[in-house]
Amino acid sequence: MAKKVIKPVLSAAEAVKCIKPGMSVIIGGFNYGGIPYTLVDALVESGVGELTLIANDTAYEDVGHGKLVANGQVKKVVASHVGLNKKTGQFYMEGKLELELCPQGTFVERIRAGGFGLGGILTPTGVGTVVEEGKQVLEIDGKKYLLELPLRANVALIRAYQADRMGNLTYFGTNRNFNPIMATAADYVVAEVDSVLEVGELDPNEIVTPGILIDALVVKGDNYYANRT
Amino acid sequence: MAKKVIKPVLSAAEAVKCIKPGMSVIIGGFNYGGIPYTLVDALVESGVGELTLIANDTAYEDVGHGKLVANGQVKKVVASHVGLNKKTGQFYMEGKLELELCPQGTFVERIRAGGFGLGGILTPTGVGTVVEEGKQVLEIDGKKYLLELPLRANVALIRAYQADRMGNLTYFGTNRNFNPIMATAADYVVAEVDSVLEVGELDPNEIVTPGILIDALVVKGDNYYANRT
Amino acid sequence: MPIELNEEMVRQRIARRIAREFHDGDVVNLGIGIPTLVSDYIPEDVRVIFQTENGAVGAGPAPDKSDLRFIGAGGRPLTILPGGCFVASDLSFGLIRGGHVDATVLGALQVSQEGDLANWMVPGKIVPGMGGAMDLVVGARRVIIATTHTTKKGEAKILRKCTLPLTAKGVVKLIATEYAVFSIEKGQLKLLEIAPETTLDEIRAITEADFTVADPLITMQGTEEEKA
Amino acid sequence: MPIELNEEMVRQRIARRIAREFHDGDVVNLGIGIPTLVSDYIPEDVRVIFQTENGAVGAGPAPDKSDLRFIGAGGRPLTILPGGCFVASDLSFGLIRGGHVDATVLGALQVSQEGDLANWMVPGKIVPGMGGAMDLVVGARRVIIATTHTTKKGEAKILRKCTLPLTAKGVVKLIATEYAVFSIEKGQLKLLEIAPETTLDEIRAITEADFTVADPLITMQGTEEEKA
Repeated sequence: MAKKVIKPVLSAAEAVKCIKPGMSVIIGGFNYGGIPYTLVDALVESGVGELTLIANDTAYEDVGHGKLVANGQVKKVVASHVGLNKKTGQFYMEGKLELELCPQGTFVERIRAGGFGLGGILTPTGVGTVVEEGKQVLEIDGKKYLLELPLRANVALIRAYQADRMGNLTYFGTNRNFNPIMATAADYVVAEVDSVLEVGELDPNEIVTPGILIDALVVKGDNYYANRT
Repeated sequence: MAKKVIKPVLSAAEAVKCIKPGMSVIIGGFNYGGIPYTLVDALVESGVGELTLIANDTAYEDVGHGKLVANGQVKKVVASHVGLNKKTGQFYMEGKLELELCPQGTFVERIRAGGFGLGGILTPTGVGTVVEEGKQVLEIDGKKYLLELPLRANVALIRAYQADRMGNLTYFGTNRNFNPIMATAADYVVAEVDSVLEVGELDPNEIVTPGILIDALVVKGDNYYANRT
Repeated sequence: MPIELNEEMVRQRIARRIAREFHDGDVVNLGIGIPTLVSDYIPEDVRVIFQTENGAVGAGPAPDKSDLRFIGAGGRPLTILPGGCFVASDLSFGLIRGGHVDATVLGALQVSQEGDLANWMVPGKIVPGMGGAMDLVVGARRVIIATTHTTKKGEAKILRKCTLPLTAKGVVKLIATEYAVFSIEKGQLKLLEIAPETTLDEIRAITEADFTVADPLITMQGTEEEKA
Repeated sequence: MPIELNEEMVRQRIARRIAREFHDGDVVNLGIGIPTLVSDYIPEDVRVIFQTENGAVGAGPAPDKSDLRFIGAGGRPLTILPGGCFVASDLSFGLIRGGHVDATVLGALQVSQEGDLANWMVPGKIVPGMGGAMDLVVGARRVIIATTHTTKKGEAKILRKCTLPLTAKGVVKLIATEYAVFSIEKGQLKLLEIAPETTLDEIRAITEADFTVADPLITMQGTEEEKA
């Protein structure tokens, strides 16, 4: 199904209705930066559970998607770092949460492979460490590489700066991080933005994410972190 | 060796002196668009030969790097399409030129792998065709992929739009094409640009290629195509 | 054999027929040759976003004044429509390979009844290179072939098996020629429509491939329509 | 055992010593902890470009007024210097993995005499995750370790073999502690410098690894310098 040319501008509560129990959700952000706070809060509010969360980190237990973990809505986390959210480690140790850790450069390449139609990538990162366990090791020109496989999700929640009504996106500061890559790797993609402009108001040379990847737009809300990022 | 913080702004003739006989050179562009015409003309003028040319196509025999082929300076071409330059096909048929053809999406991923430190990528493109010959085929979740290996070069000649003195680059229109990726995949990278601005004049959110990848800048010259692209 | 048609009419007819295949919002990549003409016939109520391999998303018609900083994959000048953008080649092919392009329309040298496509080289002749074709046919959600029904010498192009080097295996979903429209589903070629000036027997005579016939078999759509 | 030093002095000394390692134009990524302090001591005639995994190239000191749209990998606010830019995570790690970062400075739990590094987990404790560390040590041209010479319990951290899970094998090129500086070349650990308040015998007592001693063995550089 083709996506809509003119994207609906939804409330956060409406937008996250596409996320059903048991789905996988990929969420942008790195530490405090570039998290779609308004969308994540709506997802916390919805109480939808049994989610697989794919995100660089699990933030803090009372911040962003860290709340999804703390709230017991997540059954599995795929991330590169979870140390700042005490609940992630606690639930994992208690056997309540499945945890898949990836080196951060591998994490972003796996998502890109998922969005770009690649079957995997070979990286030298993790060779000779526990990351190697259970993975195919290929030797190219005498150097060892791990075969890392694609990651995709049912839904992506990302954070951008400006959008136009066709869903074209720009990014601001270090909020950019994983968001542009994550926009490629889910069946349904919602972008939270500072503002929505008319079609043609963004310079086509400055657009980072083409609108053809986006399903819906949400304007950032009034919560503490949404206002600061 | 670290690159210079403030990049030298050179004449095209000076800039291409880094290219010695037998070297590999990666050159930006797609058909007429985004070729560093001034740099390429200087390389033609220099007469340096035995080059391996890595470029999407070989342009036309009297246009851009197509002239390098026509002029007999190239011993091997790695490209996705060479049909518009009669000399490429002719020299190949006569045994004077080695030719390695890649599907275009594979071509850009191989260069990116070379620039991004990946050992290779798995692509479904080319499975069941002659492109598969001599390559490792891996099956992931029941689907076949070809393992495609990285491409790098000694020198990259790329075309951008604006630069600042630290080598940060923006791109314009369809001139962008392979240029940003090629900037990552050579030991020495020269960018031909419309203009060179002072440090701080480019918006850090709009820079596409970080200056840390660039060695030298050349302002586009006055030839027919350089003026039109 | 069906009556021969004027070459320009053939090209326009095929393009016109294929232009009916799209849905509002479809992202479409057009190859060179007949496929390029498809954009002239998109119905007014259908908004199609044209993507080009070299990095335009939202490409529009050729400008009044050519500017080589805005070209298509074939080198022809284009405009970028409001809401369009430019992407680098890695993202362009990420869009293509990643299933973000709804359809691609390409020419063919040969198509097999199982959807194999040969459209990039003829051994013994100069090798042009596959360009982006192999990625497009593997990645686009729907591969539509725009081709004359036979070669200029009258040889069949829709075959049991391709004899030329393949672009990809089992990828073609729809074939439109000047005389007929075929679908390929689950490795099975089916004749859906035939042109008004031909018959089923004539189609069989110029089609080497085995195919089933849709019931009802209808007249080719849009053959005599005005340019949109 | 060498005399114990004030903890803050230890941190500043290690940072000050490592800050002398860079060349004009070097692109450097600093880990959290002691490595973060290195940026305070870069000599005035050396321009270092600081890169952060989360996408800042050309990061500067913390701003007067914090804005979470400009943060470092540890979450701390930063400024972007003139000529800096922001990149997405795939390019950020392309820069790191692709050899475009001249050096990374990281902390360590353990380092082996062959350059193996363990700095991301302790089995049985909460697992924080490796973040970008595994990519940094594999990709940066030079891996510099900033660490106290021993654990708080006095256990050696510079070992024959690491006992903790590795971050990578054979990657460390330089180790700076409060008491000593070691290089690792071709799998061989060498003591280059020792701090003024210690002796070679004392260094041997707190270093489990085998090492050779540079001739001449010099006094640790920059230990008592003023903050640049």
